[in-house]
Amino acid sequence: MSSISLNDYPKDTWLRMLKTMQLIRTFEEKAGQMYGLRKIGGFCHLYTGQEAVATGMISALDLEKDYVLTAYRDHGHALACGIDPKAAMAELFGKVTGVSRGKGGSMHFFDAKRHFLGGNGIVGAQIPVATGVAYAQHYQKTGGVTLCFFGDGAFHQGALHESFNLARIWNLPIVYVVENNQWGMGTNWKKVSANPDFAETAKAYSMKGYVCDGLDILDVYQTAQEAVASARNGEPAFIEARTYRYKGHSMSDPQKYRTREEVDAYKQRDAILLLKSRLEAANMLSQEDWDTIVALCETAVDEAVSFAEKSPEPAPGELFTDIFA
Amino acid sequence: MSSISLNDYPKDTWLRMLKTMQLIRTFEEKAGQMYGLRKIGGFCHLYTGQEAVATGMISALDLEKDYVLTAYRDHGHALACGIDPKAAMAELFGKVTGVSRGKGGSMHFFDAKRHFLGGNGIVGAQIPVATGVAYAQHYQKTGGVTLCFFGDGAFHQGALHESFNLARIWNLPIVYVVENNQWGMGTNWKKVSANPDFAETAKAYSMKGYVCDGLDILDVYQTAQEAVASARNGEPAFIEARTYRYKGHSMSDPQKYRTREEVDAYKQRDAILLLKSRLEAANMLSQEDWDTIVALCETAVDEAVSFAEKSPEPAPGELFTDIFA
Amino acid sequence: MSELTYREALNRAMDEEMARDGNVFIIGEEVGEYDGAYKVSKGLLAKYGPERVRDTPIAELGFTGLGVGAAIAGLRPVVEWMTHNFALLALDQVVNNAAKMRQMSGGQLKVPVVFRGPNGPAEYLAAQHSQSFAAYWAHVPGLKVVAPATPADAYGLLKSAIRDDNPVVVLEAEMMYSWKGEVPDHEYLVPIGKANIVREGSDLTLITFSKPLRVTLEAAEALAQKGIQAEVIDLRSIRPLDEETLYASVRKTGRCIVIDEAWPMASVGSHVAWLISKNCFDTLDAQVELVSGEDVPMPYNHGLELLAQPSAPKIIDAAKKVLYREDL
Amino acid sequence: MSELTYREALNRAMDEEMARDGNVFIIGEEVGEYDGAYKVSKGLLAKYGPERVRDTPIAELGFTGLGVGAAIAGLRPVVEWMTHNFALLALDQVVNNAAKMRQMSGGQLKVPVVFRGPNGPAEYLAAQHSQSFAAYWAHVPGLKVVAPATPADAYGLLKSAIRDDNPVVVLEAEMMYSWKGEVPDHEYLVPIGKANIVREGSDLTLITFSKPLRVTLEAAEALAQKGIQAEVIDLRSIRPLDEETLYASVRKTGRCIVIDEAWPMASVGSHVAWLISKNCFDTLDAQVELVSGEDVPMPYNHGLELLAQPSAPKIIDAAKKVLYREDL
Ligand SMILES: Cc1ncc(C[n+]2csc(CCOP(=O)(O)OP(=O)(O)O)c2C)c(N)n1
Ligand SMILES: Cc1ncc(C[n+]2csc(CCOP(=O)(O)OP(=O)(O)O)c2C)c(N)n1
Ligand SMILES: [Mg+2]
Ligand SMILES: [Mg+2]
Repeated sequence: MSSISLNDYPKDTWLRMLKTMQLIRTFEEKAGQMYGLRKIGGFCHLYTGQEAVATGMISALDLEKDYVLTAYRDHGHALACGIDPKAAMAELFGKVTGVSRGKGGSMHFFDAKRHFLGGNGIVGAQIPVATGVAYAQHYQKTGGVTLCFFGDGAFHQGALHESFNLARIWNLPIVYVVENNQWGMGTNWKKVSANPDFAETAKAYSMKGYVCDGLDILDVYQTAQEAVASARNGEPAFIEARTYRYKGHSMSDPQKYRTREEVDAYKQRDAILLLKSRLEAANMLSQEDWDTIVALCETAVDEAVSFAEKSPEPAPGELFTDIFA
Repeated sequence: MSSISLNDYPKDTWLRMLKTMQLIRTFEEKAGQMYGLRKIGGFCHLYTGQEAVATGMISALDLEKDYVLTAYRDHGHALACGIDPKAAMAELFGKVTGVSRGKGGSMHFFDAKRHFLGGNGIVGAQIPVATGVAYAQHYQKTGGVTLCFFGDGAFHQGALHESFNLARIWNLPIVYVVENNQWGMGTNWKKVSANPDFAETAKAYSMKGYVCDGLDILDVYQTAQEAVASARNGEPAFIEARTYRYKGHSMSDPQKYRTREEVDAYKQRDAILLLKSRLEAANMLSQEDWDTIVALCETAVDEAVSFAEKSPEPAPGELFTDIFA
Repeated sequence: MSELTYREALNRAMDEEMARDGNVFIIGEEVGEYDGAYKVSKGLLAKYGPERVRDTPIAELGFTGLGVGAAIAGLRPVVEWMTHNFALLALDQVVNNAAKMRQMSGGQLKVPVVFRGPNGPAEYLAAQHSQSFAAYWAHVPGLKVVAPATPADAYGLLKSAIRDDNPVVVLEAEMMYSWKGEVPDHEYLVPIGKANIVREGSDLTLITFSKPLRVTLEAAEALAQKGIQAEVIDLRSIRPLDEETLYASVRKTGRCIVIDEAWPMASVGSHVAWLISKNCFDTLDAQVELVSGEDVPMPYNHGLELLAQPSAPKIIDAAKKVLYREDL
Repeated sequence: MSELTYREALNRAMDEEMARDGNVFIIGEEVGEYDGAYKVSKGLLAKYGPERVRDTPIAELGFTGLGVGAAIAGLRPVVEWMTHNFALLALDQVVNNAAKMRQMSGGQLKVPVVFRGPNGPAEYLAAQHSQSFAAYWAHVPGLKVVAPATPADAYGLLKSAIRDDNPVVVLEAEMMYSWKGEVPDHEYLVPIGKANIVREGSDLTLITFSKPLRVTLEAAEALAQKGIQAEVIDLRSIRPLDEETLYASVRKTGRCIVIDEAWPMASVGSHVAWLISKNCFDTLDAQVELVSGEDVPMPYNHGLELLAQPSAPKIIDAAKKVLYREDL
């Protein structure tokens, strides 16, 4: 549980986060619908349920100099970095107006200007890359920090071991975040983890290990601030954020590995509802405020869909572009 | 330090180990000479200084059902498994009478009958393979254990992380041994280890972690017995054996990274001398006994050289054999 | 004869081999409780239990190497890679251990391990998930490599692979898993190393393997409409390669196109095209053409994605060139 | 002009580029305190300090991926692989990230990273340490691949590679490090994508790259003794490939042999041999031969090891075939 309270920050801080979470939720639900309508194809990994993690963590960054990298379940992180929902939806539609010009798709959102460096489809592969981004920050003394997200399933990849060690021996400004949504496809994390306490494993690399409740954005935000401060001081850090994914792994997952009850129980502790009701209890959010947020997000996402719909397909010649600088 | 004493085991146990260590030492020194004479080429990683580790560990095995795998610095382990010095030397000479028929060379000794499964030249690559051998033992309920050796440099390979986790979640009968000779080529282990306490890292995988003095064969032997018993009971174990290599990494290493004083200091604590003087103090070894051992080892190694010398080169057609079963 | 999907044919092969030999086991991500990411191992966990259908963490290098170790110690592992794209992480264990341990040990060890999973582009998957790595395996002595293109071959080749005492890489394809075909009801093996003449013809030889067999047959149909009889050969086995069957065909037709969905450079396709060029030099009436995947990372956009792959029109274009007939 | 070793030429290139651009740094195993496993980075730690000459743990996947990340964030890493054999562990980062991040990001990112180290067989090193992986890199769109065969090219190509805004793989060779050659004293670049006609000739074209250039030139000399004038072309750049230079030569000579020390299947050698076969079909007087490494894991025994590699006699044997002259 977080030790900070709403009052420790200006109201706006929380409202911004609430709005970001709601935008992600709305975007993802629409993406799911659009997939059903075959406007989107292939793998499409939705972030619903986990919104507080990307939102809370990325809120602790200064994206002028900090960077974010994640895996293929990347829509939430991209939106939390401020990527335009239009460009995001257009990417899902494979349009040339997409954030990756229709080349990357769901798994490969990129926005270099907003310091969002992807979107990686090989489980664990962003971990060394993010470590390298932090290396550059360290080398160029930019004062920046890199935030590297990955899943509980990625934890067992060799890339993690190699990167954690490198980050620590060179004291790179990086925060590794395992979003433990408890499932890697159909595999429960406990079944495949010799030690289900990931933070303890991080400590074996002499790295600061934090645990936070990924459904409680206050806890996420507070932990992120501590970890980011540590990294900025040249001491890499690790966070386990315990969270949950509502949808199947990708769009075609029958989810036989878990019960509806388990999913429903988590929906009772929904991160958005949690922050909303806290803000209401603290008189920081009126019904009207909330309705406005919901409406704004819906409008933004609807506009994103019509933008995506209307955008042109890439020309055939695009097959051969964007390969070399 | 070991808590066992010489008297806990029959004298023969120690004399056998002393002889094995001395055989390895004699073999390696001869191999070094033969390399100087260009009878041997390529990489040749000598084991002098580390004899107590392979000898003490492998002495704790039952090679009827247990298996041994290691890296390219493999002469010592092979001899400790009982490989004929003739076949070993012939392999170094690239002769068809070699233990790997002249195909493997120094880095790839194999003796399937004696349950020595190599000899791997890719740093860390034997770790998953050994884990698989243990998987087979577990699967077939043979009661056997696999002993997997690797160096301090190998510790940071992703293969280790993946394997340790697999071994623990399935409780495979394996003992991982890091022979920390303190150098991976010219790199001191502390410089590249986020946490120089390897056994602590192993504990992060919920795996039993032991440390032993790799120059004190009593300690090695005792620790190995505990770890092997644990593994035989289905709980994988890890041992760090702190040791030292006397020679350069391979044959062409100027060793600028360490001082002659450091090397000499370790030679004062030589594992063979240590056991020898203890046995003498306990009246378990007379000067005559020792002279006999030395002479036997010298004869064995001299015979190995003349066997290797006289053995034929492989026929040209051998280029195309031994590839498929 | 029953009509089975490619997926069912693979499943039947594994099921029968597991029943026959207690040392055969399956290991990989989601092969058990999930019934396989692409459901190829469906039902086998229920039948054989978790020791023989082993779910792994996401650790390709680790569990692939584990398969190699289990093989040298007497088991017959079937390692499933969720896709060949992820197998790059495990390549070292295949190239440096599986393919070499027998040779490095001077013939002492046997490495009876099968590595299998979908290879090549599927749909809307972008650059990291849409690659054919046939060439990476084909390049390596000490491996065998097979690429069944029909349910019947999927069954017969996978059984042969599991019984082989050497490491065998099996190239499947996500898009093919639901393809249907006749599979004999009795048990049989398809030998590794024999190509299959899928369609006879006298004017032109089309050589391919794996998924592109379908577009190749489409092209052959279209050419037949124009009076061109194409012989279509499915390699089935890439390593070893059944060279004689290829040469015999090209010596008959004098013209040849190779179709390979991988990138062109240093590919199986260009290799076969050179072998034909060299060994049929005296009988070739035209250069050997290659219809490959385009030399680009695969884009997500579906239109571009289709453009990047071999297609019947591209094969027909190549046919125009080797037949010197603009009119086709 | 100075006479430099290949090693010194590489060292000079890195030294100059590091002096010129503070964002260039070297990273790899033993590159610093040890002065490089093969002494290629000798003296650079002393000159540039440990931040710019970075010793790593043995963690190929990790530090290679780190190089990719540093490149997209604005640095220009030179990643040294102690040998290409070990780079298999890092292949995923090269194929799936370095080669694709620009394309997957729709052109947003630049990946100016160099991966370099010795490739191919050395001596007495057995199967795991004696492999040429040119084909693995050549196969992949999004990469550039160069293979300098002389000190002068080593200098000029490495400098071009470091300045290139794209990922470039450099194939060196342990055996070549001590080879000497003239290197101009002034600064220059050798452009990536241009082959080099090393020796002019009218009767036969010999195409090669990297270390086998030496045996190829030996063969050319021997052939010249018999009155056969071989043109020898050093590819220098494998991707992109300077196809036109090759075709122009073969159109002149009508005969061609490709020499590549890698295994034959799906190799750069067989690919080039097919390109020539196809694009010079009308002018070829004989099949295009390939002299490759033998299709076997490399044995330790030195005699067998030499037999496994291309040699002047093997090239002359191939020349007999393409010239239809048994008497050579
Ligand atoms: C190297 C690799 N292996 C396997 C896959 C297939 N795969 C995609 S996502 C996934 C599960 C990852 O789980 P986790 O890391 O927990 O992330 P989550 O999906 O829960 O966000 C798997 C196995 C892959 N993309 N890359
Ligand atoms: C994957 C890989 N990377 C690099 C090398 C080159 N190399 C051979 S031995 C060695 C040092 C290994 O040190 P350590 O594991 O401590 O073993 P030791 O030599 O001390 O026995 C290195 C870097 C290799 N063989 N394989
Ligand atoms: Mg997960
Ligand atoms: Mg060491």
